[in-house]
Amino acid sequence: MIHQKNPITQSPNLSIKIGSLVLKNPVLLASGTCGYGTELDGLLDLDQLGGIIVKGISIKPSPGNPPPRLVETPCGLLNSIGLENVGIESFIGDKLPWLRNVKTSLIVNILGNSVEEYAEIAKKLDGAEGVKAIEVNISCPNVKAGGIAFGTDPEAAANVTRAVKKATDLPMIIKLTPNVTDITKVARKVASAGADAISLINTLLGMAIDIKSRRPALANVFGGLSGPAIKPIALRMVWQVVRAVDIPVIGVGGISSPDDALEFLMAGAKAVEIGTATLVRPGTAENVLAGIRDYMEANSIQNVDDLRLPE
Amino acid sequence: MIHQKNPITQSPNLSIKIGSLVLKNPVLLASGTCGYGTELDGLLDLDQLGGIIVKGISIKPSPGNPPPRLVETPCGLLNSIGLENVGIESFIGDKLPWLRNVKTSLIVNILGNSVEEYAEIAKKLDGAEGVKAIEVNISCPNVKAGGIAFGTDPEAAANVTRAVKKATDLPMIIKLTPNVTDITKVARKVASAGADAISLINTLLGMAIDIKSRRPALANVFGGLSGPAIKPIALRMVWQVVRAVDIPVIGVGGISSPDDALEFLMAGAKAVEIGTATLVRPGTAENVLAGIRDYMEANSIQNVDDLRLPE
Amino acid sequence: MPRFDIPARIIEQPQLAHGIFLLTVKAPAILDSANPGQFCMLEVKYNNSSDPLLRRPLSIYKTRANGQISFLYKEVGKGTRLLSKRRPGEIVRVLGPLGQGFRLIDDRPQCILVGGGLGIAPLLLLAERINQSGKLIILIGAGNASEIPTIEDFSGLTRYFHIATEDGSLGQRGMVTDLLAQTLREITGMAQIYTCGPWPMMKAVYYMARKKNIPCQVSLEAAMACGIGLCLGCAVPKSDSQGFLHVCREGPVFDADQVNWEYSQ
Amino acid sequence: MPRFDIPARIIEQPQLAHGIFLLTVKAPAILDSANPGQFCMLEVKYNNSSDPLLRRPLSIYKTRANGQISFLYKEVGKGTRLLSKRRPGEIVRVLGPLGQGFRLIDDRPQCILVGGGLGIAPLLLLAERINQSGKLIILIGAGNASEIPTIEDFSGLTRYFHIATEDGSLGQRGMVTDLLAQTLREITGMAQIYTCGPWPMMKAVYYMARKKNIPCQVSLEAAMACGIGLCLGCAVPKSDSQGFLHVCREGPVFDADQVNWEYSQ
Ligand SMILES: Cc1cc2nc3c(=O)[nH]c(=O)nc-3n(C[C@H](O)[C@H](O)[C@H](O)COP(=O)(O)OP(=O)(O)OC[C@H]3O[C@@H](n4cnc5c(N)ncnc54)[C@H](O)[C@@H]3O)c2cc1C
Ligand SMILES: Cc1cc2nc3c(=O)[nH]c(=O)nc-3n(C[C@H](O)[C@H](O)[C@H](O)COP(=O)(O)OP(=O)(O)OC[C@H]3O[C@@H](n4cnc5c(N)ncnc54)[C@H](O)[C@@H]3O)c2cc1C
Ligand SMILES: Cc1cc2nc3c(=O)[nH]c(=O)nc-3n(C[C@H](O)[C@H](O)[C@H](O)COP(=O)(O)O)c2cc1C
Ligand SMILES: Cc1cc2nc3c(=O)[nH]c(=O)nc-3n(C[C@H](O)[C@H](O)[C@H](O)COP(=O)(O)O)c2cc1C
Ligand code: FES
Ligand code: FES
Repeated sequence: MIHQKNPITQSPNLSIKIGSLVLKNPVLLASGTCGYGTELDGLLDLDQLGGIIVKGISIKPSPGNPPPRLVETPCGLLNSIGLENVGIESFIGDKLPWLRNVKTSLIVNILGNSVEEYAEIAKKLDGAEGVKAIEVNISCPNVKAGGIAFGTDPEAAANVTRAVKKATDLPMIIKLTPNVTDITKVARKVASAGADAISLINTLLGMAIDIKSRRPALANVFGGLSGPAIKPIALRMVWQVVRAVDIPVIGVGGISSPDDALEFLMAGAKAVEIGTATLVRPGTAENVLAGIRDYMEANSIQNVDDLRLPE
Repeated sequence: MIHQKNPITQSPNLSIKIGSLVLKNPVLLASGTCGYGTELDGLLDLDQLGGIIVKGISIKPSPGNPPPRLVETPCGLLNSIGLENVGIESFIGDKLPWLRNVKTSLIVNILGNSVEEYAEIAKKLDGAEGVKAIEVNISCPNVKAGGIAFGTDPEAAANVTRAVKKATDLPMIIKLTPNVTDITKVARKVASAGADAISLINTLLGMAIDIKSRRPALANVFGGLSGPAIKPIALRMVWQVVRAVDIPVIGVGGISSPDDALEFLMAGAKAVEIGTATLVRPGTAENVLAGIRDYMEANSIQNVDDLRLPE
Repeated sequence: MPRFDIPARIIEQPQLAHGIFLLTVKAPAILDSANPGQFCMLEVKYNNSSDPLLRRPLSIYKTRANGQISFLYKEVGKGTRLLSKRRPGEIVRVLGPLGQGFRLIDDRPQCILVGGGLGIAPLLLLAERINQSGKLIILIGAGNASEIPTIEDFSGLTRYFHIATEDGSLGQRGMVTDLLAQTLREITGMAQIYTCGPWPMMKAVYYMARKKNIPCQVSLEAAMACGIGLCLGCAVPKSDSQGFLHVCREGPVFDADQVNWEYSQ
Repeated sequence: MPRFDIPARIIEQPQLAHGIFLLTVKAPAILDSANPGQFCMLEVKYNNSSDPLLRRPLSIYKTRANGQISFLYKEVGKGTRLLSKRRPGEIVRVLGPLGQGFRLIDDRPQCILVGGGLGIAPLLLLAERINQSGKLIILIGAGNASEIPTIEDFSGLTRYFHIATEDGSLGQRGMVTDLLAQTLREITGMAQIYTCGPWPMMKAVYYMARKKNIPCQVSLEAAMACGIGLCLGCAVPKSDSQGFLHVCREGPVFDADQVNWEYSQ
């Protein structure tokens, strides 16, 4: 434990760099759990955060999967939303203008059914004013084609990475799925294919059965598991990937408190994303940020990067 | 929902068959969470249960990993016991005599560092009076060699299966690890290599960091995640494997209540194992068994196999 | 439309009948902007426990001038059981007011409120609001009298008040749809129906209304994670397309025409 | 050695000092077979919540003839916080009595009990038992007086009773090891030390005892999942081999020689 010996006089420096992208602090909102930002108006001060990663966008608008789409599990949430979204055109036309006025870094999460689709969406975003980076979702367990299929095959993951890289100059974060035998294999592949950063984890594939109706509880049968339940798995994978690649790693999975976030930062994550916790308490990200700052002050840690444990 | 229209007169039939092994009911104790049985004396009536699967046994006694070995996580438990056990000789000499007097089916969980070791332990058990079946642990995340290395590689898993099959006439259950991209691949391989049944899941690889001491919370850094947190993942994998192979599947992972067990039986599991829940409440298995019986009576279900949902 | 996520102190929480509780909390900010038919998301977990993880949606049942809001709810599972154990003086986190409530239609002099069981919860504020203007008809149904212990809150509001219970323990023996059939036979002139209750009941009410060309607003339920449009989990199929309504954001109150009533979850 | 897993009713649970609680439950079956130094596993979660998942180990502090058992504990985290919220009349599940307690050594007329902070918890029953026979010396240390609010339970048992607090708010200013050094200088004849407290304190006590060739029993703590030998999680390294002691089954009380004191977790 680091004791408060010489309380620092300057306030701690929370800003971080992800490739060419500078974030004012390491706390981001995770895709699919913060809508397009507007939904949080008045409940969370987006201006305070390091960034917001909006709901996964596809080429065409998509209605998503049939309900029921949600089941609560012990310390977890199963969802099978299935990437319901407004599509790239409407996103740029209807959602982006509002988001431009928010004083945080806007990152757009994208999902395609083919390598070409990923590239096409990325190209459309390349010119879009206000977009600071792209998070490439090759890990959604809730769509039939694309999504997780790319994330579980290192070769396919690298192909998507290269295609998006070619299509845009924006910093590109590749978001990995935990549903693999060896996460470091996929991570290494996408890193050498040109990813600027890696974020992980997306949800774990799970299911529930409603014993009253004697049917799977989700209409889609399978869904993605998120929330505190998965935190130990997310942290392990972040730890592994941090030690396997040289690019920045963003940690996500079950983070609800400052202590949770500190675990990820200590494991070597450059930044963290808050997902399900925002659904449960909209103000979580601000609380996490304040807690990280407090911890750094109390332990005289000047830069957020210094939270990482020595090897 | 099935309504209680014609309450059945006979009491429901809970017995099941796993290959040549007949169990009086589908509720078993999971390996590593029921010691060698004696530890539960007076707290749980083992005679009532379908079976008990004792702690994983290796050729030589093993001291296990250094402490700390346990961390609590949200709705879960991380352990890095590392297969501490008395070794096969002492098991047969010191533990088996007591276990022979218990009126439940004794299943011995085994773990080797090589295919040969698995076969050697199996051979030793083949002649041991009182042993009804072997559960082959190719999924322990807490030992360096062997264990999970066999479980993540379908070919290696098949090799262990074949070797054990050759070494013993006892019914053989292969226990799979969830830390794989496609569980059905491994399942199909071990099924065609001659496994009599498959049990799943073993623990998910996870970790935790103690932010006070600024160190991994487990001395071993990584540990296996068990408990209610993992139930949705276990259930999904059981559902998948039941639909991928023709041999019986035994479900394990986060089962704490009769409702949990019913989910697995409805997914098509022949039987269930109670793990972490026994640590939390020693009497859990009896409670689960009673609850299954009640549900069957209330819903006029005659055979436990009939709980499985229609396709 | 301002919303607040605040720690609210519990004033009281009597058990009104077996498993039915009336929780009153102090939450002036939420009260000030609440409309009939809106709901709140209540945190049910204790302290730092994350199980149960999600908040629970409850309709705003009653408000009082002194900043107090009441929720009328039934203990049906883990979350409501934990909530029911909370005592006066303790704090419960409440996020609200949420969603789109009932829309008052000015040219409809006759408003028929149809409530089934605890589906009456979102209807009280509405009844009080309507009462100030047009003609209020209240029809309430339940399995038996003990399922609707707060019936007096409604019965004083209008003389057009009818109850049906399946066991005949209160009012007429039968279903609330029987009452509605009678009412629809009797009334003349423009009317508007507002309903909340079990899905099959609302479906029946809607089909009866449609036959008579009476517009019908329904308050729907769906599993919710956030209650504020973030997760897109609370989907209900639309009547006219492949798309979905989102109960927490576009609802919980919808024109019944918008809903695909043939979809069964 | 019979053990029981029973729902026990809470009789009272006063907060004795900031964050320190004395929980008394009715559990006659457990009491009847309890020995000094044994502990129980208490369920801290509410209802059907599974977070926190594990029970918490607490030493049996006090027993009364009427079947009541008391636990003296400090609120340090999630589990003890939840436990501290429980009220008289509520039920808490208790599994016990567990483990191997202190062994009374007949030929040791002088017994020195060394407790640090809430490490005094397992020592009271022991002190009461010894008091019936030999000479009882009690040494207690703490940061300040408020950390040991139940000190009167001990002070009346023997006139060889000394306290040290780091801030001098009670007894001598200093550490309990200072008291032990003084005592070891004064006593003559055969002695036996029993100790419980923070690891560094126990380690110091053991090294002092070893120097004087006085046998020392220590009550250890370790993270526990089951408390009954099922999980093998509660390992502490042995002094003489690669192997481990299991605190819940072979302990929590060990001869201090058995323990590898240089291992720091
Ligand atoms: C907008 C809205 C308003 C509501 N108003 C009221 C009210 O005023 N009074 C009242 O008694 N009930 C009301 N409900 C239903 C209430 O939310 C559920 O009964 C409650 O969430 C059940 O939680 P539980 O943990 O006790 O049950 P469990 O069955 O253990 O809950 C498990 C999960 O299913 C969800 N769930 C269970 N039943 C329902 C349901 N009917 N609707 C939505 N989600 C459900 C829970 O939120 C939880 O996530 C309302 C629901 C909605 C959507
Ligand atoms: C045999 C034994 C007897 C004990 N007797 C007492 C007693 O009489 N009075 C008392 O105040 N405390 C006692 N303790 C310590 C007590 O068990 C812990 O303070 C308590 O478990 C902390 O739980 P928590 O949820 O509040 O803390 P958290 O830090 O939130 O707990 C997280 C996890 O760590 C474990 N843990 C945390 N601290 C300890 C610890 N010191 N020892 C073992 N596990 C720990 C918890 O059990 C839990 O699994 C005893 C411990 C043991 C092993
Ligand atoms: C309702 C819901 C919707 C999600 N939608 C997306 C998405 O569109 N794109 C994406 O990359 N991840 C999506 N995720 C995954 C989260 O961003 C996050 O990776 C995951 O939930 C784990 O983090 P958490 O435990 O903090 O929620 C979604 C998660 C949830 C719960
Ligand atoms: C402390 C502990 C020790 C375990 N030891 C073994 C073991 O020796 N062999 C084995 O196959 N599985 C072992 N397991 C895994 C369990 O048998 C079970 O597969 C897993 O914990 C998931 O089930 P649960 O969530 O019900 O505990 C162990 C689990 C725990 C928690
Ligand atoms: S509950 Fe999250 S969008 Fe409606
Ligand atoms: S706590 Fe499980 S063996 Fe000791």
